[in-house]
Amino acid sequence: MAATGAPQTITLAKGLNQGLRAAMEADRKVLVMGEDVGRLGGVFRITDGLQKDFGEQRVFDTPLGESGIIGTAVGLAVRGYRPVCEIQFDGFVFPGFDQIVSQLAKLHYRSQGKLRMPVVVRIPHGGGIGAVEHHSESPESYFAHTPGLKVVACASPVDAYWMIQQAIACDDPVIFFEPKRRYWDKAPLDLATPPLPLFRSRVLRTGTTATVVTYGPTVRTVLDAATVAERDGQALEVIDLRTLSPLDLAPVFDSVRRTGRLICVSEAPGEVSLTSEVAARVSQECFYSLAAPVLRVTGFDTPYPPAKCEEDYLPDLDRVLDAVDRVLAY
Amino acid sequence: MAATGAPQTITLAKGLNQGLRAAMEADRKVLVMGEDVGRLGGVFRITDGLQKDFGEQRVFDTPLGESGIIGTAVGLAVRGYRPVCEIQFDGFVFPGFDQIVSQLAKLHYRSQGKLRMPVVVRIPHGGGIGAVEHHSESPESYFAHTPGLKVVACASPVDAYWMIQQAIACDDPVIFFEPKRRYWDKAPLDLATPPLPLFRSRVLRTGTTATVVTYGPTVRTVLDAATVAERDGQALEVIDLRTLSPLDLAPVFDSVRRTGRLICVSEAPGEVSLTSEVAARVSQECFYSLAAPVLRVTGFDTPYPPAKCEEDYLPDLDRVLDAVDRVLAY
Amino acid sequence: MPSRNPRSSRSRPAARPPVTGSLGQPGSVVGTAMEIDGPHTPEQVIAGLRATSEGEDLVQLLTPEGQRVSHPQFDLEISPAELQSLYRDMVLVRRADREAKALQRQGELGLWAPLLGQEAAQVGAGRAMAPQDMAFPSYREHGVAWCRGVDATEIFGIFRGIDQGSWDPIATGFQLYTIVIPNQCLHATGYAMGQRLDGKIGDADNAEATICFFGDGATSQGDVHEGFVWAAVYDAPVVFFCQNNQWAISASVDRQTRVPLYQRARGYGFPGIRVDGNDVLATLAVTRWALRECRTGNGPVLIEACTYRMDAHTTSDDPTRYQVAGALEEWKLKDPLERVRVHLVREGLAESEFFDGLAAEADELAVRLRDYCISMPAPGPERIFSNVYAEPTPAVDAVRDDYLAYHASFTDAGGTS
Amino acid sequence: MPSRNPRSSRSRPAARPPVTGSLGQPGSVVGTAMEIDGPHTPEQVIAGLRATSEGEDLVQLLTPEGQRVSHPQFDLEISPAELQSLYRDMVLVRRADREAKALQRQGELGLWAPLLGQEAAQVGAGRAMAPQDMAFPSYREHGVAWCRGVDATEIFGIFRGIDQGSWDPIATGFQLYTIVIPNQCLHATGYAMGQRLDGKIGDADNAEATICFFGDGATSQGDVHEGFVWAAVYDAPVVFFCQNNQWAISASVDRQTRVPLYQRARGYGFPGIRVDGNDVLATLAVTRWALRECRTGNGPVLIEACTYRMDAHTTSDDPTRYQVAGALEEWKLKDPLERVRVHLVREGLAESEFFDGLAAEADELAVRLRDYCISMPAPGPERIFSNVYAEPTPAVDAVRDDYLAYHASFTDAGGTS
Ligand SMILES: Cc1ncc(C[n+]2csc(CCOP(=O)(O)OP(=O)(O)O)c2C)c(N)n1
Ligand SMILES: Cc1ncc(C[n+]2csc(CCOP(=O)(O)OP(=O)(O)O)c2C)c(N)n1
Ligand SMILES: [Mg+2]
Ligand SMILES: [Mg+2]
Repeated sequence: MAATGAPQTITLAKGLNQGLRAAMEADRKVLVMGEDVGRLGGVFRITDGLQKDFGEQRVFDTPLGESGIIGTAVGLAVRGYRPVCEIQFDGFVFPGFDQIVSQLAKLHYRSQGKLRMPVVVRIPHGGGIGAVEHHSESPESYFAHTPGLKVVACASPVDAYWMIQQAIACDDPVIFFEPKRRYWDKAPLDLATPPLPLFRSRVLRTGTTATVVTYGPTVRTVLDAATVAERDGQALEVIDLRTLSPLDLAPVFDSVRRTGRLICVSEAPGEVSLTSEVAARVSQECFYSLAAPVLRVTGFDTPYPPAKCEEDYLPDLDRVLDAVDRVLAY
Repeated sequence: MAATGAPQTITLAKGLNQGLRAAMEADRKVLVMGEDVGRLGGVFRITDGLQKDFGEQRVFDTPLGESGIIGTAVGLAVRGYRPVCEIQFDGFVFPGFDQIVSQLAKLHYRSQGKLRMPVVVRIPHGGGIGAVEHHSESPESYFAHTPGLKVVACASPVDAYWMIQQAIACDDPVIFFEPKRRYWDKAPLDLATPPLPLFRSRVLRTGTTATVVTYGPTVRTVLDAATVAERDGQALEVIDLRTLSPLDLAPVFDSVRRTGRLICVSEAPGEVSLTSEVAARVSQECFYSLAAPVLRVTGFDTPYPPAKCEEDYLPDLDRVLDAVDRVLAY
Repeated sequence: MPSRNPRSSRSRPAARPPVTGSLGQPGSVVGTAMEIDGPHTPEQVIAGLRATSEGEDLVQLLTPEGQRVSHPQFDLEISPAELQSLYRDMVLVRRADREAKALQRQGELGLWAPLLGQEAAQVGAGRAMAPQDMAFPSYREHGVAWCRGVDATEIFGIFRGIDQGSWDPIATGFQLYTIVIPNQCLHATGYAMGQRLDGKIGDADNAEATICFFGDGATSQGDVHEGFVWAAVYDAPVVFFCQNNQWAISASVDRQTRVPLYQRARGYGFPGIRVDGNDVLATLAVTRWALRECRTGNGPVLIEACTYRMDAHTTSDDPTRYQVAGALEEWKLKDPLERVRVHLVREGLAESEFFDGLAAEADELAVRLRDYCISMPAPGPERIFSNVYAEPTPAVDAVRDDYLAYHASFTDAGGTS
Repeated sequence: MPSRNPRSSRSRPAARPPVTGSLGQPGSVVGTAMEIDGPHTPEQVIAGLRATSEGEDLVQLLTPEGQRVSHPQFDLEISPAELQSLYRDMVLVRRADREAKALQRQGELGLWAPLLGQEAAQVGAGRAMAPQDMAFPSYREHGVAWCRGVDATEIFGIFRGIDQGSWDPIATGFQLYTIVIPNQCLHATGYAMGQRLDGKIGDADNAEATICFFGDGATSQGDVHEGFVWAAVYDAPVVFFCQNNQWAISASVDRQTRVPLYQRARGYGFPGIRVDGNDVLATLAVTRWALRECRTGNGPVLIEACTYRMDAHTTSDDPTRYQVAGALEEWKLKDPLERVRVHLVREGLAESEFFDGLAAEADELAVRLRDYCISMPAPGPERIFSNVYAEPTPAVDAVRDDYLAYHASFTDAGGTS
């Protein structure tokens, strides 16, 4: 990262790359491993140049196998390393699911604290890039349901830069979601501005009409919707969850107590998901403040469809606005 | 199954065994496969005697590997068989998770209906048997969040007998949960009484004070709580979900519209779980009927603790009654 | 690091210095990789082509120079007509592949996974199959699909994002593509277990076998291992056909193994054969043998077809970032089509009319594929909700109805909804 | 079905009849299983013991009759004192195991996984380790734990349900038990990759290696394969130590493989050795060699220790439902302790005082273990909420406080809450 404090415009992908670089400079125990992360720099180039600059000991390609990637990362963590694993696409994390759920999430507990698992598992998630099957999944809820894991989702270039460094510095295993269709979003990064702590949600836009909470790739969708809604005189309060486990819902409760209305947006299938949890918790905590039921705008409870259908599958600006109208009409 | 209509008292384990037997007699395409299901009859003896009576072609031990079990079952289903796979314990389903989520759940959709996946994955779930780690998990929510799968949980000997047959007859993949600490519960089975369809929840006890909804091993816990509550003049309505995906919540909505109060009970960790979904849906559908927020009584959001702690970890009669008091005090 | 290639469990590599080992470098150089850059005797150099030498165990029946050679175990009787039709398949398959790449470049396909260079491996294997056999492909088996009568337009549909495989996986004897590596190895094994259960093993004409396709990178995944274990234990009639095209995206094969992959089979107690995957005759002969072995109850069998990925991994890939020049040039000299053409010409097995006719046929094919592709209808939103379950659920139906009503509520129904 | 044991990738078993194959029967009889029932020459019969014959590749230094034999590659210099201390370890480990079983029967332990019969494999391997080496066990390595200085009471804690492993996995060089089979194979490989990264490979005295324990059933799981692949590709200094005790609960080893398991290693390009796991000297020698190979940079190595599960899988298991009588009797004649005792006596390497003293020591151990076990304090409810995260979360802390308050609200605080 350029030492200068002058704001520099970066993409979300670049933010991750620079953040990884900073983390590797800060701690020589940090390793980057995964399929094609070396010379190629990853299929999304997130690890671009890292092997060249940090060497093949610290940045290395693995054989093709996600259980192998996570399982050896666990062993490296036992040895005192801080591995950052790249899962190439969301749909390919499942061969490694057993090692994540049975070992990575439980070793600290099992050992009564004698072992630490400072492992970061990076997963590009979500659809919208016209990909073939298994390249557009949103598996966040599987991990958020798993005690022992911490789960975060970055949505902006600046968060990407800071959150990846905070995740790597965390002594707990962190499942780190990256909104792949937003990799090329740009924003100015001002190193002078201190980052928000990792496990905090953030109010991105204040409003009084209704609260809309989301995370990851749909954050921008919701912000766009809020801009359009403003024209219709609707002032939406927009909250980016950022941390999916543990959840930081206090700002959501505060907001709903003011607006009385909540819409939860996620492109993952809605059944038994993070949006279910947020809706349940808000319905309980803000029981007397809610003027209308919490509405959810999510991906449908179907397998992810062929790419030509994803425009219909993914929650978009119109579906968010439609929900706003419905929650207000209530 | 004895052809006589005379009610016969069976355990839940025996109900499953008899149900499997009936399904194998009804359709020669039904296969039973898994670790130790053959001569041993499974570690819980659910498949006891099946290999002897149906032969080693239709009931066979597999090598040790859950991905292999599910993956070959998928291939056998493509070939026109109806495999019933036994996963030895809940904590061991994860090596097979990829085949379940990426293939079993999606092949019918991917092939636009040209392939069917009539595969049943039997999983003994839940704690309370004083077991070592990974033998007391409640992974239902992972599967209920996965489109393309159907998920059910039996709670009584009679349901066990009928539901396993209905699951095997279903042309969709069914994840079939068995409440391991209730395997030895007894009940009379009257073959003359026709079974409820598989994907229906059931009101087990009617009441007016509050509604308690649960599934699997905690059904009996809740029924016991209802009996005790009755002494205190509280009439609890108890609903057994039975089907976890798709959910059949209509009876729950009806009930809550009458009682105005709901408690969701499950021993699985509560975060991002089935109880979240039920609480969210009821809060939305019964917005004006709820006199108090939906309360949840669940396992804690921690890894499953050592056996000596499970009495504290598992929702018990007292915690259910405590929730009843709180929901009424609201 | 020193290269090594242990031949027995006793072999002992030389000690390496106690410096910090590099995890970025493969632990050793794999056989093929070594030998690619190995020496070539002058007499091997004919018509600018050089002999392959992927180890002494490599089965080859037609050299890159177009010379027929014989093999003690895997010889092949083949008529000029058969030879021509094998060549024809390879030419047409390559043409379809190139057309697909062009269509992707023009935005008509979202992605394409080229088979360039693997035509002989795929046509040889595909043509070895009997009608009643079943194939479980990965995502690059366009050549096998062709041999099974699956039209290229159905393959294009996947890469155009219109569906996830539209052909009938049972009727064609060619299952749908599998993208999660290598889940299909267990499906193939299970299906083959079913063939045995159905009593389809034996000397009868209707005896069946299964063939499973996967790559060199795929061999590292647990599912390949479990497929090998299950198939061996149940004597499943399945041929594991590994196309070693030397690359898994940017990872060369020595990132997956120290020794040639066909040697894996021994440790499971079934045969492993390494064949020249750029030699359509050798691939045909070896695969025929392997399928027959399986049909008669001696499965499973592993075949490693040595070939080379002559193009990028997919159209989104940029091999210049990781590929060392040279290897590609080497392999161009082992082109699977060229050696057959040279052979047909030199031996006078085909006239120029044949080649001219084939060129014209390829042109027609390209035009047909292009025309069909750009006019392929996109699925409507209802597709999202179709076939989620064989026994529909009220929940999915209700969401579908809601969404379709909402969708219709937009004046421009095809709009941004 | 005909048995077979292919020695090369070319071997071809006889065709099986076209009848419906049985998936219930293993496809073939594995080497060991065959040979257990094989003939025994009369001169092998000494003192009621018989020679093992798990194939000609089996490494053995002390026969079941207590005869020292030599081996070209794996010979061993050992003093009477060392021999006595190896015997002592095995006797005490067995005694602890028997005491644990008794405690389970009396309800003091919830479960027990006996090691009876595997003492030599575990003590041989455990004693081969250097202090700086690291072990990754499965759930039955009580004998290895003993050698690493982990007290049996800490093992008992797991089976009594008061914790999930209370020893320090780093300080002891013995990681926690792993119950999900065989997740630890990848942890061991990753740890060994770290040893290499740390520059601990070489001829220095502080050079390190890792050893990973798993069973014959475990070899079918994908994680063992990926462990082999990763370790080979990264030259990880890890010894894969497979205790083939012939059973995976009710599945005999021929349900997992057609051929001896040590042969797997060849296909990955590293050595695989089959050792008599009931021979503590051979196991010690082979494991020492393998660990040295790893420390000097020639890892990985696979060791298959042939032994036998002389008791049930666990105390909840009932082997009479699946075990054929005979095999157990055969193996009793190969008892790992008895052959050392016979050797010590016959060669006059130990006096009766030694045996008497050891018997007394075993009795003391049993008493200490029992006393400690029944007085082990159960954890309080706060354990549920401890160490969920290294960096505590407000959510877990809040739930803990709520529950502990609720818990305290019961007059009888230890009650049914
Ligand atoms: C489980 C899984 N992990 C990662 C990927 C991403 N991926 C797609 S192709 C590929 C390389 C495959 O190499 P190989 O098996 O040799 O087949 P080839 O592409 O060379 O035909 C990878 C890593 C995947 N599809 N599935
Ligand atoms: C992933 C997984 N599946 C199933 C089990 C249940 N299980 C416990 S021990 C065992 C057999 C293991 O046999 P083996 O690997 O030979 O070890 P042994 O018990 O003989 O020491 C099984 C199937 C498990 N622990 N983990
Ligand atoms: Mg490849
Ligand atoms: Mg065993």
